[in-house]
Amino acid sequence: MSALTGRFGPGLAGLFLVLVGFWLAGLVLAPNLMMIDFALRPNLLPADVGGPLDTYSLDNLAYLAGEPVHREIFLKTVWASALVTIATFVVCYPLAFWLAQTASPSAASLVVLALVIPFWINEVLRTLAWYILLAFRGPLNAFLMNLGILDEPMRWYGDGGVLAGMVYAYILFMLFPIYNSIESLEKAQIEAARDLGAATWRIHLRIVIPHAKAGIATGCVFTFMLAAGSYVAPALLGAPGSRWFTQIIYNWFFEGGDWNRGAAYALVLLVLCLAVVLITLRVFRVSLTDVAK
Amino acid sequence: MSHSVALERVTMAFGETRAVDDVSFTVEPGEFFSILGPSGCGKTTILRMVAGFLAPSAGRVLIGERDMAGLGPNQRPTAMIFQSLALFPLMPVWENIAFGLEARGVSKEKRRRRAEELLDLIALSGYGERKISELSGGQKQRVAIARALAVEPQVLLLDEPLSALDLKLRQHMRAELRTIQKRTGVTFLYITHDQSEALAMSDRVAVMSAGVLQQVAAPRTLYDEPATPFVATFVGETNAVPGRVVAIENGEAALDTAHGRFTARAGAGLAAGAEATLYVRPEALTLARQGATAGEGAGPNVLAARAERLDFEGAFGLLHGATADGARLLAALPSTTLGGAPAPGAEIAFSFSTRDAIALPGHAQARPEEEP
Amino acid sequence: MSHSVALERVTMAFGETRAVDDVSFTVEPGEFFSILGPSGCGKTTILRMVAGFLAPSAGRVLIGERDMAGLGPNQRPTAMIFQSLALFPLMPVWENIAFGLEARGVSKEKRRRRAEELLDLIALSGYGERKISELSGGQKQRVAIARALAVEPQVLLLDEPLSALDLKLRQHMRAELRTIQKRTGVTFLYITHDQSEALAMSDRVAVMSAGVLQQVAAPRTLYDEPATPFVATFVGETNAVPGRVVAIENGEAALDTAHGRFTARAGAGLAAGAEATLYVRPEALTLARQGATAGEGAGPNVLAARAERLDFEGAFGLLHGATADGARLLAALPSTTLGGAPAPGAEIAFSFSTRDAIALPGHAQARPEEEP
Amino acid sequence: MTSAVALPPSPAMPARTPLASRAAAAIPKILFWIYVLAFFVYLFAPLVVMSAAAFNTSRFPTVTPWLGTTTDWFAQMVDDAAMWRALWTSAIVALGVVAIAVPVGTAAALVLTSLHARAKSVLYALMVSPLLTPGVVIGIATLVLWRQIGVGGGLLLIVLAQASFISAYVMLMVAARLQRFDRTLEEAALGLGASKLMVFRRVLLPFLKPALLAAALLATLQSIENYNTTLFVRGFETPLTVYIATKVRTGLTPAVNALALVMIAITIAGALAWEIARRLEARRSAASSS
Amino acid sequence: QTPTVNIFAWAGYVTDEMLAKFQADTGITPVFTPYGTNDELLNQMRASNGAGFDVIWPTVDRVPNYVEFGLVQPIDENKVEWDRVIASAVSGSENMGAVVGGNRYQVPSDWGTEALSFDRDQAPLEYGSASYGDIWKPEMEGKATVRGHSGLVGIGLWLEGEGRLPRPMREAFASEEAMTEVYDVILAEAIARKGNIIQFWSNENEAQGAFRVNGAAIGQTWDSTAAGLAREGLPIGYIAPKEGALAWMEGLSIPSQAANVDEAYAFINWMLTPEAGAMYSNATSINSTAVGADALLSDEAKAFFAAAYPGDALDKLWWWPIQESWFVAKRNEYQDRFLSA
Ligand SMILES: Nc1ncnc2c1ncn2[C@@H]1O[C@H](COP(=O)(O)OP(=O)(O)OP(=O)(O)O)[C@@H](O)[C@H]1O
Ligand SMILES: Nc1ncnc2c1ncn2[C@@H]1O[C@H](COP(=O)(O)OP(=O)(O)OP(=O)(O)O)[C@@H](O)[C@H]1O
Ligand SMILES: NCCCCNCCCN
Ligand SMILES: [Mg+2]
Ligand SMILES: [Mg+2]
Repeated sequence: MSALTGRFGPGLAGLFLVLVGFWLAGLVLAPNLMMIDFALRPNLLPADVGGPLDTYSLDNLAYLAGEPVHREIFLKTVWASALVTIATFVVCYPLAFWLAQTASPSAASLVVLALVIPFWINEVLRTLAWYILLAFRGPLNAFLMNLGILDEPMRWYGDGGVLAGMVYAYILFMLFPIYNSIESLEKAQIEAARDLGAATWRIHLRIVIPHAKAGIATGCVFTFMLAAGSYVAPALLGAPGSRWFTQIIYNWFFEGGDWNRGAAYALVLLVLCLAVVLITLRVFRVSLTDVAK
Repeated sequence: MSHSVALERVTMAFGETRAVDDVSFTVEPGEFFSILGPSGCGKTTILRMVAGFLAPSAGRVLIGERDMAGLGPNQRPTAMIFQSLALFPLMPVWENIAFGLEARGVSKEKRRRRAEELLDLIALSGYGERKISELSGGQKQRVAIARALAVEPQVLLLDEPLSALDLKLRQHMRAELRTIQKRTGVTFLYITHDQSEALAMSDRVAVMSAGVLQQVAAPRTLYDEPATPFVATFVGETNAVPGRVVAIENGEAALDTAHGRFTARAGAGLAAGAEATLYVRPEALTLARQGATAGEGAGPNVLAARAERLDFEGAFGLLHGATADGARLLAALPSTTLGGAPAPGAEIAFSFSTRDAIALPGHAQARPEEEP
Repeated sequence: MSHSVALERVTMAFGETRAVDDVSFTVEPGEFFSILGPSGCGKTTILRMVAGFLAPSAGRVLIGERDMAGLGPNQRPTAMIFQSLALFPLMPVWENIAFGLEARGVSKEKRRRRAEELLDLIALSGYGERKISELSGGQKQRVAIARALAVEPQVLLLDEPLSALDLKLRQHMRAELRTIQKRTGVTFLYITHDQSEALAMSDRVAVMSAGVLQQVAAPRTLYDEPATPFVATFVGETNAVPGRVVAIENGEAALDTAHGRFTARAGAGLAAGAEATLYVRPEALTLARQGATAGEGAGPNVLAARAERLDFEGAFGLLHGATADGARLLAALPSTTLGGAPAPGAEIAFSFSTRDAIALPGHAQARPEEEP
Repeated sequence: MTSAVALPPSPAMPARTPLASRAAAAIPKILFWIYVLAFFVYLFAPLVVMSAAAFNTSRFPTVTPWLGTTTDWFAQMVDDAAMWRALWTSAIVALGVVAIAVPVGTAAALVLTSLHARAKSVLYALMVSPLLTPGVVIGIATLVLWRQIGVGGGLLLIVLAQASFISAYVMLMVAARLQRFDRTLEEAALGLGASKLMVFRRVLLPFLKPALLAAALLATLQSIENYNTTLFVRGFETPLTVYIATKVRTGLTPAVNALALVMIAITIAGALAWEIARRLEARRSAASSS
Repeated sequence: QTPTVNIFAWAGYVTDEMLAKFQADTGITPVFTPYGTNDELLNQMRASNGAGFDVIWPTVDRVPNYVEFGLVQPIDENKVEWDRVIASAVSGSENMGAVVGGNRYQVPSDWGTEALSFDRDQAPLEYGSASYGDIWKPEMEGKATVRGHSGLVGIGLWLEGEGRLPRPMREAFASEEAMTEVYDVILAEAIARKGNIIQFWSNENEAQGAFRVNGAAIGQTWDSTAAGLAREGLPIGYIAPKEGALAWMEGLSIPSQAANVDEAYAFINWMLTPEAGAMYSNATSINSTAVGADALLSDEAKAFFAAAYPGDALDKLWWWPIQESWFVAKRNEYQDRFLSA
């Protein structure tokens, strides 16, 4: 703190602290604490709130634990989000590498330009585009049938559709951190490895990926988190068999009307996300401060 | 195998720029061969063509008599040491050294053993497990050399490997590089823009300017018998006195200049009556008696000047002077003789012997522009 | 005002480290005063205490006789030039120069006028509207000086301002800095770890080692009469021969060493019978006739050795040799005398005069560790 | 030099002719360009289909079957007063978010840089946590908190909920730029007699300006694009994403596609303008420095 | 400042034509926001504490939920033109949820059904034999669409008809134990036959999408769904099953924190005019409760109505019982298991 006042003087330093305090206490901590409080109480009519029925318990969490279908969806959301993350990584890595190391500046800026276009229209519209494309009587089926690849239309909605739509939605969140970290890799490192006789795969495995680890971890953490928390894509592109945990949460709020239970479910999702993030970082030996650089 | 590396009329054009223009030279096996020239003259481009990172626009690169066209860097019997060293920071020292063997599928155990041998060679035994970041600048340098030697190249290519080091360490590493080269017998193709480096280390030096090869010769020859004005001014400090040739005789030329007539060794292409410039090194100037004027005095060549400033630099003092028409002169005087050095403003005269000066055709190019 | 800057028993401790340890010196008005020492010896720490960025743990800093305790950097009659220059990249040149005036509330018109004057001084008139990024290295340097001069400081503090420049430009800027200092008459407190820089520019030099002041003297004195072994080895190249004092007479000492008896000037603190080291500069060694041995020959001091390597460096050649017990020797021989230089392996002998050698108490410290 | 290890030849040290090895070297390149092609088909096919559907007379947005070409959907979009209201709402929200997130994120980055390692990593973790929190959770948590004190969903809550995580983006962007800030500039200014306020105003703030502008732009985009969080805190307000999502649920027509096409067109135009400006600037400064 | 009324209503219920007419008739500017499901409406109102809108359009059997949460205000009976409403709708709504604790909270405006939509070519149905069970026939694998929770009710009625329910379906709405008993049976059947479902719907748009782009051939949908598809020329028919079509009544209510209460009443009264009622019915194929609206119906709407409810279909309507909060919560749990299975 003294460093802060020393650098900016008491007036500015005070202003900064007030702003940060307002943000962290008012907008980050308080809502989450209140949500925890909410998650630990029963769903009551307004008349009963504060009454004898209004007691703290783990019932809402226990309900999730005891409901096999929800448990299953929860687990499925976890691994499916991991799958989305891996797929997004596979799709993005080669392009990120090319952009960062090989592309001429003008080609790179053109590609970056092309990349951002889908991302200036919002996530709902992006997903809607996939919804239209993948429809049973939609253009993708028509195209494949025209080519003779399919005899009758395929059902794309479901796990495949959700995967395609989510990977699409999160490309930039994966691409840019990886791009940034690969860009900081000195070209001579790659040339040195090649000069020493290394094949392309070995250069990536031994030189590029270890160097870009923090960027890759950042991309993966963001993608995982966004995938696990996504509502639009599974809602639009899912099928009866591919529900997402967020849909369950949404249902508690906007269909079942049990906000407390919804909050409890949201809490579980939050804990899950943070746990996955922290474990991933630990496993890959990346510190949180390296993330999101 | 009669030569190690040969360039045959090699040209490299990047769009309009000819970074390397019709260059030919050969490097003998086991030679320490340097390419010297100012920034942007095409040195790195040559090295990258030899290494296989670039394909020449015209001409051939041969290594051990074999045409290298179409072979990638991982298919050539060369190893490169980059200016930045390009050590792999995330691998311990020994894995760095053994990386080329790893790429060739050598077993871990053998790699480990070979790395130890090379660590021995570079006097870093016991450093195998260190991180690269835990090494000093000179140690890194040596690891880079070991890494390159591990793949047993016929030719080691070095792109200004010392330029990132500070002066003391740079001087130390010169000796070290030289020693390793002699010990291993590998051909070194060495790039630098630092003339004292090239002169101190090399068997032979190729001097380049703007993509064009100026001279290939042993260091002493470059210094004493520059073939072109560029070499004369680029290699070492020199004083240039423009004039006109009046006579050439027995390999000695007489020049008429604004400061009188001087004699010097005649360089190649000198013709009587043509414009020429006389070059004389600062250390070849000695202080003639004060107040002497041209023509007077003991030696044949005496140049009158006014003393301006004496910079004491330790081993020697640099005496800055100016001639009557304002041209600057520089004389290097051993510190032990500085006792009676002239005060600023004093009229002085420098003398030099004919054999210490050389005359080359044309008027001297200006040195790379000093600040406005 | 009898002095410009004075340090009185100043100590600066960072936790356990005493970065500056009980240092006192005074700087005269208008003096070009340098602080020289290896990296980490506390130079920057001293400068920052004078500038007001750090408060000493003990002792006083006075500027113009006035104790500076409790005054911030913006309240002291100093201006600092940083190693990185720290020009404001987003302001045009003239706003950079006038920034200190802006801070003092001077009107824009007056600022503009003053900036033009200073641009004149640094020979950059017409450059006022340029961006900083559009300047060359030497131009930036001069803008930094003008910016510091604009606030009319009593003392200009310079922290290795030339170290980021390349060799040629560095040498050019030395002269320029010196000229500006003489023209403005401002006291310069200059920091460098480059001894040739300190020797070439300064009126006086303070040599530091590990936070402790070693010697304050004029350049020539430092070189010829080092007060401590550290100064003898750090300033300039030198050869050290350890031995024991047998006699001191008329300011001359006789030492018995492994290579025979030598005479040298006696440094301060030398006592008969005590361990001492003889220091002699490479340029003070001359090649005695080949095959000569100690005691023999013309001069009183002759040192037998074996030639190892001759590094040709342009103006002079560095002859590396080794004594019988393996200690290395270095002699700098003018290039013009290199004709008959000894071949590697030849038995040779160096001679030196008593007045060119100095004996100091104790056995020489090793030079800042060469690479293991 | 003698070696203890007999070296096998480097992987491809063959006696191949130069021509053959050139051809072999081309294969990875071809594979790479196929990948690039596939990538961009993947990137643009949905957009192309979506845009095309805006011209199909079919009431449901699709391109198969093509029932006829029309521009009616654009007219419908222009006439859609609710959509324009939603756009306006989004704009107000974005403005509010920028007004909070940019100062807050900047202050956070500055506070972070003045802390010691340990406190720094704790605070940093807290600051990035909103980015690691699913959007729905942020929305829910905000709603739950404020309803407790009698404030229902609406503009205020949308702004606060969005600002809670968008501030973190701003913080990251400003911190990244701050890392490249040379602190000696501050010392230089102080040494020349400037006050701390003047140092901030004349040296640090101008340095941060590009990052602040970029952060404001990103904050605007993030705000306009946000759905998951907004959905819970919107109360009776309808920003554009919610409007579109509502349309998707309650009566999707190609008017939405028309809107998407307009947004894509604006994006492309904006991006091109940006790129052209960038190149002109680059050329200008290249010209002036040589 | 011009008077305004903020209307939060089912998507498609208020057309541009109606908005223009209302403004012309009353001088009040209407602002219309659509929603897709009853639950969306309820929870949106909960999230905003009952503020933001002046008129909402809940289904009558859900009105008690709004009252519990304090989201709607009692109707001031003096401000409503009761003679414009079909009397049987007013009295019938009393026991269906419109009146709670002696206060009326809703003015009935329309009624409709949820029954069988079918593709005339792929899955033709006839009145009398058509049953909720047709959706679950093996031939319909991968071709059916239902709404999660009402699909379960449909199965319940089908099983009840076949005597396979432990208690009558209607009792499931009365107590938790009864519900559990009945719904466990229903859910087991539903999950076993889930393979028939190609897509679940929860709102009008999704229901139409199931047929339009997703290849559904049969489904349990609202009347408005089939009507909308047929109006576009798709070969979709709508028919009441032999177990009885699920019938609901809806009406207009005023949120507790409505800002423009007078304008809200003006809108309610306007909706009850014959012209407005007819415009509404023509657009949705849902029946208006405005007196005289039927006389102004389009031929198309009349034809749809006749085809949907042949014979005794109107007598066999199965009216939704009141759905209390506990029921809604529990039903949601069953729906969730069904959707997620
Ligand atoms: N890939 C390239 N495309 C275009 N021009 C290039 C390329 N590489 C080098 N050049 C140009 O070719 C010329 C020679 O460059 P090169 O790198 O070989 O110089 P150098 O002698 O190594 O200089 P330095 O001492 O600065 O490293 C320069 O003018 C450079 O700008
Ligand atoms: N703020 C600080 N905290 C702790 N130690 C410090 C601090 N500043 C300097 N030191 C230590 O004090 C010693 C002197 O540092 P100083 O920067 O004065 O050296 P210097 O002579 O300027 O070196 P250089 O030539 O490398 O700039 C060093 O050991 C350094 O690590
Ligand atoms: N459970 C009752 C549903 C009432 C639905 N109204 C539907 C209108 C659809 N357009
Ligand atoms: Mg180069
Ligand atoms: Mg320093």
